[in-house]
Amino acid sequence: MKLRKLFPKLLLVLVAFCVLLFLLSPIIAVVGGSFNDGGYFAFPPKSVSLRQYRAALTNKEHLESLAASLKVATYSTVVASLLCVPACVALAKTSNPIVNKVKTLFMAPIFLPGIVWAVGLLQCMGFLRIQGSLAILICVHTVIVTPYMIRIVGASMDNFNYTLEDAAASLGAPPLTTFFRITLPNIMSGIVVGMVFSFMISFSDVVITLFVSSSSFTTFPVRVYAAMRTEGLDPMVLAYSAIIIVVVLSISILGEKFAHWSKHFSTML
Amino acid sequence: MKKLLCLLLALIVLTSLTACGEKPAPVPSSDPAPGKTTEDEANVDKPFEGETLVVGVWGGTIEKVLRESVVEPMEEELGCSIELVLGGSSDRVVKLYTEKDNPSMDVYGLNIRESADAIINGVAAPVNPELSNFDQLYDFAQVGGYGQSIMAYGICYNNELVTEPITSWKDLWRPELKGKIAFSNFPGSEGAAIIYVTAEAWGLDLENDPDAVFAKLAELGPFPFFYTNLDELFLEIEQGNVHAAAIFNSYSNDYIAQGFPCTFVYPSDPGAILAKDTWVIAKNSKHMALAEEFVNRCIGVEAQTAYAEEIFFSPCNKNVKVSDEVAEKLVYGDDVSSLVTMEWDVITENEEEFTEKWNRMVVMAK
Amino acid sequence: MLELKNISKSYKQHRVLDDVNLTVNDGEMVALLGPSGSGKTTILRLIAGFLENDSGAILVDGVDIASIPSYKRNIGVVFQDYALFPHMTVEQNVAFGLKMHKVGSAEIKERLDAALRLVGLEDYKSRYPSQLSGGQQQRVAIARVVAIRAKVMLLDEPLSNLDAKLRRQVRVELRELQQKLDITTLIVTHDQEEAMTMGDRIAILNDGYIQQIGDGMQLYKKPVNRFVAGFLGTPSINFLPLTVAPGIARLSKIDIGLSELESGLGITLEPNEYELGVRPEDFSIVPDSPIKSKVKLVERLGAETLVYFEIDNRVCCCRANMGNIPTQDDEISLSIDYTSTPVFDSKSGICLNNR
Amino acid sequence: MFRAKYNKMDAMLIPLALLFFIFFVIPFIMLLYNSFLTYTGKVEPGLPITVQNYIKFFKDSYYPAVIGRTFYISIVTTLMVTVLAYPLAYFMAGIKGYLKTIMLVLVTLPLISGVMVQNMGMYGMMTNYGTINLFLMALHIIEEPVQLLGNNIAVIIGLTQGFLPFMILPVMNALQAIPENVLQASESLGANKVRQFLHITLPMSFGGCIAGAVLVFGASLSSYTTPTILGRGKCQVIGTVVYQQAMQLFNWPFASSIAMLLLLLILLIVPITKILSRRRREGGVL
Repeated sequence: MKLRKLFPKLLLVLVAFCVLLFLLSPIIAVVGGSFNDGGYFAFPPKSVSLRQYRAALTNKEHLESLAASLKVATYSTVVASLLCVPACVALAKTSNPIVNKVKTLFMAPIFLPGIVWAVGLLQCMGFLRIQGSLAILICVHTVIVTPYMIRIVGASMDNFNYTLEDAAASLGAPPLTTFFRITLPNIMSGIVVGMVFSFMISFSDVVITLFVSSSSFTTFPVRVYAAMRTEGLDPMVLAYSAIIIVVVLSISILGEKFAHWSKHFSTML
Repeated sequence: MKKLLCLLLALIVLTSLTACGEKPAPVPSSDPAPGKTTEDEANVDKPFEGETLVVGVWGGTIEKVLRESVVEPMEEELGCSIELVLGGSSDRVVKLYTEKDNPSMDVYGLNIRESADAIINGVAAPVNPELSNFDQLYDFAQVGGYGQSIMAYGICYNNELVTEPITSWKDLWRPELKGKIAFSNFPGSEGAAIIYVTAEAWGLDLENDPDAVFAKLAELGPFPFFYTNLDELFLEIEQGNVHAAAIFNSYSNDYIAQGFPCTFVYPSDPGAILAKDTWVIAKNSKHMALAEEFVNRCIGVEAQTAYAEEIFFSPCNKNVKVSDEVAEKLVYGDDVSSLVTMEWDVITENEEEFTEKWNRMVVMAK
Repeated sequence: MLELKNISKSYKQHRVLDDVNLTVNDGEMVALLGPSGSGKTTILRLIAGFLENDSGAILVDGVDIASIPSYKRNIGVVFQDYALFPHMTVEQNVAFGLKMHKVGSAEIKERLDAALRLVGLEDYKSRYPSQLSGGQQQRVAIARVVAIRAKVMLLDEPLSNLDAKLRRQVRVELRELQQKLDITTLIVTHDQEEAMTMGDRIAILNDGYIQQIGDGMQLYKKPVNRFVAGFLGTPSINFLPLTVAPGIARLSKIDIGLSELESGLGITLEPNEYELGVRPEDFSIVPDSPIKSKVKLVERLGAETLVYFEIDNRVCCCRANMGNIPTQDDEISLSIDYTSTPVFDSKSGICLNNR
Repeated sequence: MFRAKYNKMDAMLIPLALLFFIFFVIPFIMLLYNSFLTYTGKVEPGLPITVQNYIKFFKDSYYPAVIGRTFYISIVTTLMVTVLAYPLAYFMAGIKGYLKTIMLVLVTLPLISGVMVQNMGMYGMMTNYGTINLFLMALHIIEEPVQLLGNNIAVIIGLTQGFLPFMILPVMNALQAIPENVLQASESLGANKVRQFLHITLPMSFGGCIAGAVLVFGASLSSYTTPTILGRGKCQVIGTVVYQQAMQLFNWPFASSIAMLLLLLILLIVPITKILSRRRREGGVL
């Protein structure tokens, strides 16, 4: 391979690697910084210790907000899947154009600015004299994750062969049985990936939750955001984020192993 | 098809019910009838048994002292449970205004300006003079909410880099300090204080000619940054990016204690500005009696002394006695009278206009 | 016994089926033949219950099933792409129908094995559809229908996804199986060879209505109209314009004897414009005849040789017997065996000498 | 034709549509309504309907400057994201197997782990005592820490890092959609690698770029946390102004009017990209 021929390939790999490094630099900094022993952020860490992790796991305040985040994410993912899967079935099979207009509405939360929606939400709650409770937060998060769910589940339904449903009917299976025994198992991988994805999007939301969650029910990212504004870059917070990153990474790798996770990404955006 | 539909609806109703039915601990369940428990003769010694009071307060050292001096003893004696919600005062103010008819918190720890505004705007209950410890407070601590601790807004500077000691607010305008000064952002009480000080120090009329004040302030610029957290500020002072910062005495005491090369000074003309952490009770709080009991204990001698001795927060209670060595760190005794009381309403009234001027002239100062 | 009575169906003002009547007797296998888009698959989906017909009745053993939902009709359907459940093994696929009919597990095992033995796939039970060949998948689809003992079986172009060689082999197997099980069957196809070999009777469908029903040879020999004649037979029939005037008959500018023509056709023709349908095998090359032409192309296909020539710049084709095979550009003269040539009214296309 | 009978299924959309209407549509209506009220103190916006808020926005020279800055940041961010994302997407489209899945997982990791982690990491690296300054000082390129945070550049770098995945994935899909034989055909017709790229690959992946650009531009226009954290109060964009008006000054009408203007800007992007890509669509690429 003459060097002249090899050169463009090498250049591409080098540039691609640098961009990837730039993309992952904050994550590397956060994980690196979490092992720092000192009181302030330092990456590469001056002295390595697990002090931050011990402090993190014993801090009641953060643990509580972590629990809150997990609770909201779980509930909203469940409600989202209960609402989105049937919606996807209907969207896949509908023939009238109005329903497709509804689909663009479901996609709106990705495009429309979160801050605008948040201000509107807050005023509605003020107007209706209701305070930011868990139920409202769950509904709001369900709306946040719907676009991702609809996109991923919808895509896995597109490559589902509908004659299977006709075949099942001809063999005597009523519509409900057909759905649960034939359609659902075949689109299950899309649903699982959609749910995992929605869980993480809901878990990491800041802007909307900052506005809507009531004072006594702060989720973890909001707590981190508030802490960053007042107490600065506290390494203990980095420890939490490092744990989250590791968890997210392992879920992604597992997801890749079992459900060809990356196949769904191309449809996600 | 019908079966599929109702199955789905049932599932949704079920999940949302479990979501709000199973109340997680932190979300306060609004107590059905506060009055009922007090008449209950059975446990007269624990009048507030079963009631939950939610208090919004700053975290860190303040929370620690409050728990030891007020929260634990109260839960012991009255049988109620007190839940502390930590965070900055600006986050609490948002909740106070947006949840005014159905507040999720009962007692709010705010700064001098926010508490005064809250009462004027009718979202917080006016001060109740019948509290037993009320009359022990300094007079300025009895107005615009219940004063908890006094703070003096002065200047803290890096004594290694600033050779010639700073004595008055005007010293900030020394040429060698230009571009090396940091203060907190406006709208916010510290930001408001520095605007007021600039007007007073240079004899400018804030009400009729605010532009001159902001122009004067802009002369100090460009400002390295507007600090929101203290760790960072003192790191920047230590490294010499910032030579002097307008800040509260209580905050800088902590960092000076940690060995930062700084000196805090109560500057002259017009002198250090009086500020205070203040308690207000939400107007529509459902635990008014319990809230007033909590505030009464906070402004009592015992709690105020704990604040002074443990975290050097100057007491608002006149009867608090502390050793001279502690007193030296506090705004105590006759120092209190030397503090300048700021009239906030000038700033409160045209807060919006001043915000625009601040953003355009100060933030963008060259 | 499956009967379709006056079935019509239109979709968004486009009339897809127009007054279709068809009867499939018990144990009989009828082939529904027509070009793509003729509406044959719609008929199949109507019978199976995947579509509702606008009017008419679908009777199975005298009972109208139009109002019964598809999963209660017990009509077996074998789809073009087999539609096997990818997440189930062969065994689970075949047992699925039985489970749906709430059959006892012992009986399920027994009928399952019988069906798989019938299609010769007993030892493929635990395989998944993706692990089977096209032919095997096709047989599992049939086993699935056989297992539920459907009264009527519908085959939707079952062979079109197989390669040529496999297609001929499966065609024979399918036919044997149908006769052994004696199920009333309707097979939908666009391949006339398939229809001719498999169907006891063939129904030709075009533009949504049935052109003609009958056994293979009857349709081939006595087409009811121009479309049926043109559709059956490869290479297809040659159409030559025929003008008849009092006493004379001109076949696209070539005079042929009127009396000889009429005696062959068996009917008398009023002076009019007609079209004569001449099958390649009805042309024969003779030393001399009024019909002269030049050979354009000779196609040697091994068993037979086809000769292409032009009459009045219309390309026609005839079969040359082994003896005299002309070469390209030869001048040849042809004779027509009028006894087996249909004649059509040029406007309506209806066959006039349909004996 | 085959699914005609399924429109009974449309009823299954109702629960989700209902939830959306209550929690998504009504807030926007409320916003529109509030943007026409007058500011009567912190508690409740007053009744007299006025267009005052919108006028004020354009009258006062400060706010158009905010819009200008927001647009400047968004445009530069979108350009930088496109320039940086394309090589990585091109590389990822070219590889197969295990390496590709690892790369995909890594590329989506920032997206999933949330915006806070990115901002914190970026903040940590750019502070005066942070990684970048330490690194530069270690190499003696600079003697004392450089002020990186608190200006537009810091925000642009932060947004670029945050929105890279939004561009990488669509471009990668577009590149993968180019059939292999099209490239070989161009090669057989005499195009060398460079011309092949310019005349075939680039135009055909243009659709992906536009899709990504729309996402990135819209998202950076309405960004809030990154400008607040990396801008350290000195970088006022539309998002921070809306927050300041709503959550600090409680001027709901004015905050709502700015929010509506931002919404209008976002909704304008879609038709603009349609016009931009009209030429593309004749080529059936988008």
